[in-house]
Amino acid sequence: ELSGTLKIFSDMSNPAPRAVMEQMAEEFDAMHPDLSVELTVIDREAYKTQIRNFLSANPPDVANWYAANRMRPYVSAGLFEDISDLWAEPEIADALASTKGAMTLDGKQWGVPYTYYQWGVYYREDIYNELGLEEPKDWATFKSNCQKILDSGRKCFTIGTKFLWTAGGWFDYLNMRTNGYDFHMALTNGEVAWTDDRVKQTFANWRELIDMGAFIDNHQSYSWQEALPFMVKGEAAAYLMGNFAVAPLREAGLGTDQLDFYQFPSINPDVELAEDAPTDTFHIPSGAQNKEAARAFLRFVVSADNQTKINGGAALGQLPVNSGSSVDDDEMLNQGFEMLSSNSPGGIAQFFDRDAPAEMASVAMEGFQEFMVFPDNLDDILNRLEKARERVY
Amino acid sequence: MTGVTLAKAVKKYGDVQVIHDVDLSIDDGEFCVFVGPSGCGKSTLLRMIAGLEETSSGNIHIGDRDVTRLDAADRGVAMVFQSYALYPHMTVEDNMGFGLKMNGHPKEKIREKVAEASRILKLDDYLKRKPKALSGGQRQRVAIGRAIVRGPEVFLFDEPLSNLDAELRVDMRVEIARLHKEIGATMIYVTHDQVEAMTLADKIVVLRAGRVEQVGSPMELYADPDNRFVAGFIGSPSMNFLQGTVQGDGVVVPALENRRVATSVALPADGSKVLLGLRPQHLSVTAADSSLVLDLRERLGGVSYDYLSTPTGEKLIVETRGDEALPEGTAVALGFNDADAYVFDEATEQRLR
Amino acid sequence: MTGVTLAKAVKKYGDVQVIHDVDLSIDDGEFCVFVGPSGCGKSTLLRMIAGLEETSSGNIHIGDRDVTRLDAADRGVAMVFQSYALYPHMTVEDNMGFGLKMNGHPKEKIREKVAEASRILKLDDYLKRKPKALSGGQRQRVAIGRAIVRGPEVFLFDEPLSNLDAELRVDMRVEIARLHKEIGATMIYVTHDQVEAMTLADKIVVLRAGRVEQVGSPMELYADPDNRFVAGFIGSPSMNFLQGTVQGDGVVVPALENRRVATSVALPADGSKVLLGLRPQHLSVTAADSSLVLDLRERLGGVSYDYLSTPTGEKLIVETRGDEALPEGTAVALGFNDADAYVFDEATEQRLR
Amino acid sequence: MAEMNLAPETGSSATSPGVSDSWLRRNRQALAPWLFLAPGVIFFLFYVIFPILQSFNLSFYRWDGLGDPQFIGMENYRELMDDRAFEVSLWNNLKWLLLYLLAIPAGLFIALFLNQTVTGIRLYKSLFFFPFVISQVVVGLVFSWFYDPTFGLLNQVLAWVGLGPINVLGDPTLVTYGIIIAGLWPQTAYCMILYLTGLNAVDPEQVEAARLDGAKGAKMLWYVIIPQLRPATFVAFVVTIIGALRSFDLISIMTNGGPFGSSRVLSFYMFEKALSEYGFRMGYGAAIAVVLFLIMLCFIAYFLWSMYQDDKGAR
Amino acid sequence: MFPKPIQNSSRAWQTTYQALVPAALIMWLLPLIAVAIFSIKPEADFTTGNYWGVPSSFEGISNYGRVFFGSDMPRYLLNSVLITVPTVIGAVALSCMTGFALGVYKFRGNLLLFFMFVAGNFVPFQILMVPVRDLTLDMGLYNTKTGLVLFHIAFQTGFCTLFMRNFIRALPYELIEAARVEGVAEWRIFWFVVLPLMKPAIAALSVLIFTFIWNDYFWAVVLTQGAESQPVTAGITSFNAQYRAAYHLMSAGSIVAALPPVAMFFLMQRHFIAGLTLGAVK
Ligand SMILES: Nc1ncnc2c1ncn2[C@@H]1O[C@H](COP(=O)(O)OP(=O)(O)OP(=O)(O)O)[C@@H](O)[C@H]1O
Ligand SMILES: Nc1ncnc2c1ncn2[C@@H]1O[C@H](COP(=O)(O)OP(=O)(O)OP(=O)(O)O)[C@@H](O)[C@H]1O
Ligand SMILES: [Mg+2]
Ligand SMILES: [Mg+2]
Repeated sequence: ELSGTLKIFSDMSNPAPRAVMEQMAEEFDAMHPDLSVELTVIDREAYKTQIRNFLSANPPDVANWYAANRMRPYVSAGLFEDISDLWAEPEIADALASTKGAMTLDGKQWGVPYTYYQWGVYYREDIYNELGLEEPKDWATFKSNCQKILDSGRKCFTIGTKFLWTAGGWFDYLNMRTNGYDFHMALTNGEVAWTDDRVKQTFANWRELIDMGAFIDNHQSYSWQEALPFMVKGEAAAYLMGNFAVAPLREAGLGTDQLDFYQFPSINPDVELAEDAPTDTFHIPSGAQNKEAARAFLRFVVSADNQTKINGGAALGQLPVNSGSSVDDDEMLNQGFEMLSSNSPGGIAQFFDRDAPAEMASVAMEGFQEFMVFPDNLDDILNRLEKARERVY
Repeated sequence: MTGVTLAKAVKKYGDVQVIHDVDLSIDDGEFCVFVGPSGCGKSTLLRMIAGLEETSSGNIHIGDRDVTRLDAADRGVAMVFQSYALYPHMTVEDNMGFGLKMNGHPKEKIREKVAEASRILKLDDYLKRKPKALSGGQRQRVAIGRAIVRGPEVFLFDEPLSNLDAELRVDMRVEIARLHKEIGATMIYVTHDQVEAMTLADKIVVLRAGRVEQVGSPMELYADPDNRFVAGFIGSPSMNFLQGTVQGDGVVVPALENRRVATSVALPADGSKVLLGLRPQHLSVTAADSSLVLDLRERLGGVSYDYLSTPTGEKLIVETRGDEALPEGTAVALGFNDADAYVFDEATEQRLR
Repeated sequence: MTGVTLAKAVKKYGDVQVIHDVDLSIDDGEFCVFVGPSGCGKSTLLRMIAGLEETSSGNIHIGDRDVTRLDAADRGVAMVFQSYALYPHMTVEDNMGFGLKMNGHPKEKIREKVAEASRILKLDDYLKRKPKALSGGQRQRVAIGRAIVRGPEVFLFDEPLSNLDAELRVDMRVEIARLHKEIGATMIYVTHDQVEAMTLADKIVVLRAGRVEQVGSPMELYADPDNRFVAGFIGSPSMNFLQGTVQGDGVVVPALENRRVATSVALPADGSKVLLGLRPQHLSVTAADSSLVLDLRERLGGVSYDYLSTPTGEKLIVETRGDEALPEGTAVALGFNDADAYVFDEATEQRLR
Repeated sequence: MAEMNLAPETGSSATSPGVSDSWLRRNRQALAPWLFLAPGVIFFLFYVIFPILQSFNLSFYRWDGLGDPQFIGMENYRELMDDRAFEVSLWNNLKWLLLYLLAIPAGLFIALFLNQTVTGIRLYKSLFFFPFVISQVVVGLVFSWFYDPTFGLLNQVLAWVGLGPINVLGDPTLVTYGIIIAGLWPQTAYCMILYLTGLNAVDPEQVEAARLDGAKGAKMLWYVIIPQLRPATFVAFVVTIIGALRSFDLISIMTNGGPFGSSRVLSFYMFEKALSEYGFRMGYGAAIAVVLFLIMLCFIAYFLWSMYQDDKGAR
Repeated sequence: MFPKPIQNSSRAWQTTYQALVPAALIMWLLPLIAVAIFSIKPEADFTTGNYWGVPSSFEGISNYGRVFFGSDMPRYLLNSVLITVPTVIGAVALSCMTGFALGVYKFRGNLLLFFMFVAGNFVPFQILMVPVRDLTLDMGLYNTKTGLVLFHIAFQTGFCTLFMRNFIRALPYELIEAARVEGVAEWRIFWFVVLPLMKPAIAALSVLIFTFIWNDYFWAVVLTQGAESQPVTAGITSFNAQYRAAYHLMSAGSIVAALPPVAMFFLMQRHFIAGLTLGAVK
């Protein structure tokens, strides 16, 4: 039986995830009477810088992080525990098979996922109805819809790029739709020059939207949350965002008949659709004190029941990673699940800043932001990115 | 016509009145000294004339002009401060020329005036220095130079020498006397130094608690004080005062073994209390069988001061010359000329004459 | 045996030597005063004795002990500073007892000693006050009290009265004289005040530029100065100096219309240049047809100073008494007794006797 | 009594001629300062001086903060030379340096305005000082709301006069100025207090002398008052320069360096490079810090030099 | 006095001045006043766009209530106190000693050491960031209040020493000499003579350091993480993350965070202002 304390550091600091995390900790604590669970929730942005410190200085037993390339610095520095043993256990191996790739580096597994979520366009159903618009399936409709929205005195898309990554989402989609998943991966892996014509094509498409005035003004001043009210107030009709945006939108008063979702439409019909579906994860730091309890906690987290519960609409409102659990009966989640499992033949990407190395991501996303404000600077921006690429990889 | 006249001048700070109805007229070219104990209002009065303090009521005229409500800059006065108040960031030259520059005089003119003042004050070698690099006496000269340059009708000095050491003070005193002779302007001078007052003044104004006690030439005040305060204030060492009682046309002094001092002044009724004033310079001591005792003899070379105590507990100072070696503690007799004694009413402290 | 002896004491600040080989011995119980112009090293010498400045070379003994390398704390001296240096956060009582307390004396003993000192200095009413609530004179007394309490062998005073006003200064001077008589300890006292030096000292040490010029009792120095510097420094107003030429057993003085002053001193060869020293007190003036001119008469009441100018451009001061009213600018004759004249070698400035 | 406290000392040195004891006694004056200094100096060396040297050293390495540092010589500096972001930061620092100095005249102006003795003026003075007391974090928040393009007070006011809207913090040409203005707010308050105390120390007799000399208003200010305020100006200058070079909190709170890095300054950029989400290039960050340090060194040297000049005059 | 005392000018200008001062003050503090008003507004005012109007209802109690009972704010405040107070005590204690040594004794290297403190104090502290963080990590003090306190003490000692040394220099040196002549040991001179006289400086410095440390954000971010040890400045940013766009709560939080130094400032105003110039100017 487990004993001692289990220290968990979590970045689930938004209200809903925080509640989920707290509840999980409590539950796990209750399941193991001799074990006391200590949970520290750290602001999500701050967590990203602080993880380095605590992993080496005072490692907890369990810590949140992200999948794919984002794990690499810690894996190569030996700060994450190899938990291939867990992945060898049948319950996990089978139930989590679909995410194993994202958790694997150097042939070993370094953590378990606990949730993932689709990205896509969340839109104001009532506005679409009012203007008589359909969910677009192709680029032309996408743009003509937008034009109509603009004509009605609204903006097509809200976005807040103060913290840069939201622009990365747009780039991911535009690039994957223009050049396909494989090209996108090659680009984030530094195998393609940023000055490549194909990249330029992506930006050309993006620019069409910018020139139309599709995005809200002053987006560079807002965080993603601060951009929400534009959609709530109906000043903007849609938001390309992860599913986590649904909760605050609903909280802000948008009802089911006001909020809907569609997959980002195809641009280049020759490439297969691919999606972003970032996976959030739990890891055991290699310096953890109570690794046994930590492993038990990870098992608990990914268990089918728990997955059902924490990803439910009342909780995270996202997709469970365990194939044995059921997706909450939620309009968005169902659509997302459906989209990811059947309509994403191209592949599933993590997200720009998880697929690309940190330094490249930061330079690139800054460039995206600049492009969205000053599209004319494109050549200059791309040259800069290319230079960074040459240095980073 | 640039004398200064004050008529019923009053100064109040809030409810506190520090200058009471001062009437005073200072003639053109006169050197007038204000003396009085600390806090009596000397500086205040001077600053009222300068325009640095508002006059609460009454009038101040300089020459024919009523300047009571005029700005300091427009009164045509110059002032030398105790702390010199030189501008530390300007050279001596700039310090002296500053007033002219502010009034828009041409550069050439300023240079000329400064050169002249610096010649008078022998400052030529220091014109390019900053005040910090000057000695006390030189700074004082610059302060005076600054006043001269503006060619004012009236000079005001507020204890200009009190920051200097004894030797320099003597030199500067002589310098100021010379200056007054040379430029002949009206000067008003505040000091609490006896010697300065006596040697410089044409006219001394003795102030006490914001009131004028007596006005007159130094020797007038010395020889003919109006009241005990002035008598005690002017002269050094101060006048000795002994209590006495009127008896006929004389005063009986218990401290001096009831010696009867004959006097020609108009005495009050027999038995009235009076004070007898005796200047130390008018007294002499001789060893004698007496109830007066020589406590201490301070010998300063040319002059000695004898401290005597009387049987009534009153103290006396006697100034003696020469080197007689009376040991301390001897009984002594006091000699003086009855005519040299001053008599004051004990109650009003007014001089009886 | 607690006199103070300095042997070849030297003080250097870096390369600058400010005290040159001072040999000095001060007897037990003696009151010794250091005088000299500003910057001559009086304070430095005193602080070397106190142990506040290191002695660069030479020795200092207090009684039999060589204290040259001892810490100030261990020398058994007490010092009274010009600024009093009272601890502002302690009461008068604590100020006086602080030294004893820090050296671990029992409370009872401290209280006793403080009570005695406060009795001597009449401070009983102020024991519970802080220094801020005292007048200047009282503060000075506390500073002295603090020195007394520790019962030191030697008292050092550095211009203790210079921050007081004239009147208080006189009182405190008398007080210090009384104190010295009462406790009889060795005292060394720095001042630049003539009067203090003359009245307090058993022995005066005249310093000049870090060297001892003359040591002696006040009247010795006044009457029998060794050189021109001491003669000019002691006595007020200072001695007048006139140039003269030796002629037989007399000195011919051009400034005085070639008057020949007979003298009994050993004069150098005929024609040598000498200086004739005349104290203002020994001179008198009378109106007469002469080439000396009375420039200015400063009348201070009892005494007047006459400023004369001679045909050679030398200046003279004459102290006169009485009220004769010679107008300024008159030609005057100078009267004095040949025997009162001092003679100095012009080159070495040494006195000729 | 003096004999009493002397006796044991001479006694002890006579009975036990312990060399160390008498050495200690003889040198206690010389030792005392070092004993008093020791704790402070050790702390300071340990936490400030050594780290500065370490930073210099680190700037020659490549290090991600996790593995082993790798020596690369001047590589970091070479990279700095053609790092656009570094260039932008440097220029922004220059803007900060220049414009931040406006706090000095502004502070002087307010100080002159408030240097009166009317009832309640003390309260006014301290309320004017208020912005300096509150955290820059709060100042940053307050000003970002003030500038907010949709509801900020600035745009409301501009709208009244028929201008705007402008998005100060979103416009790369305006953003730095916007933040500097936010920074000027507390800094002006600081300079104001310095000048108020300075004005207090102005010699009233000199002012009176100048009045007699006919100097009034602006002339008086220029020729007599400002020269006398030199010490206050000096301190204001030093603290303002240092404040300008250290500016971090405001940028971090208001724009996080954006939009697209146009409001970065060196101190922020080095934080970003060394410790932020996408950073962890410790060596590169250290190199930026070294550059910043060298710039600041000019001012430190100036400050020390003037202190040295002052000190030579004193005891 | 410059400018000319207002009492000596015309009545009209006096009245104007008396009206001008409060008006100017309101302009000057406008941003703060806005925040204060924000903090008592109901949330509805922000959704309806009533940002700058009169609050539609007074919600001060519930807003502040949520700050104090519905967030980590009290925890952060406590942390700030636990960080600030020991730092103030430590830095002042150390600098009293260093200031005494540098101000009183003449010895070789005196000025050099002093300049070391001064220069160190003016260094861009970012240059210390990486090494100090590593140092703190190595000592196992990362993310502890102790780690933050130790660093703050060390860094502030530079400033405090500058201040204290100058203050001690301005004390009459005769006091120390007088005590020496009286046979008082050096450390007793420090304790019984100098320290009591430094009270005003200590008071002034305490307030200054209190505000500096309380308002520190940079080091809080570098050396700590999470509610268990971060001070309120860092707390308020995470508070803002938690209540993003809930302006009424953010305002209330900001006000709460700003209050202690403001209170400290008002309590010790006189010392504070004296202190600002004393140490630096002379
Ligand atoms: N601003 C003021 N407010 C109130 N009272 C004042 C003010 N200035 C001076 N006084 C009072 O006015 C009186 C006269 O002061 P003043 O400075 O003129 O004296 P003084 O004769 O020059 O003295 P001293 O010889 O010490 O310079 C004093 O009692 C002083 O307390
Ligand atoms: N710390 C020092 N460094 C260099 N020179 C010094 C120092 N202290 C004093 N002096 C010099 O030593 C000389 C003697 O100074 P001291 O203070 O003893 O003079 P003093 O006779 O006491 O003068 P005063 O009458 O002005 O007090 C002066 O020329 C002074 O400049
Ligand atoms: Mg006066
Ligand atoms: Mg001296």
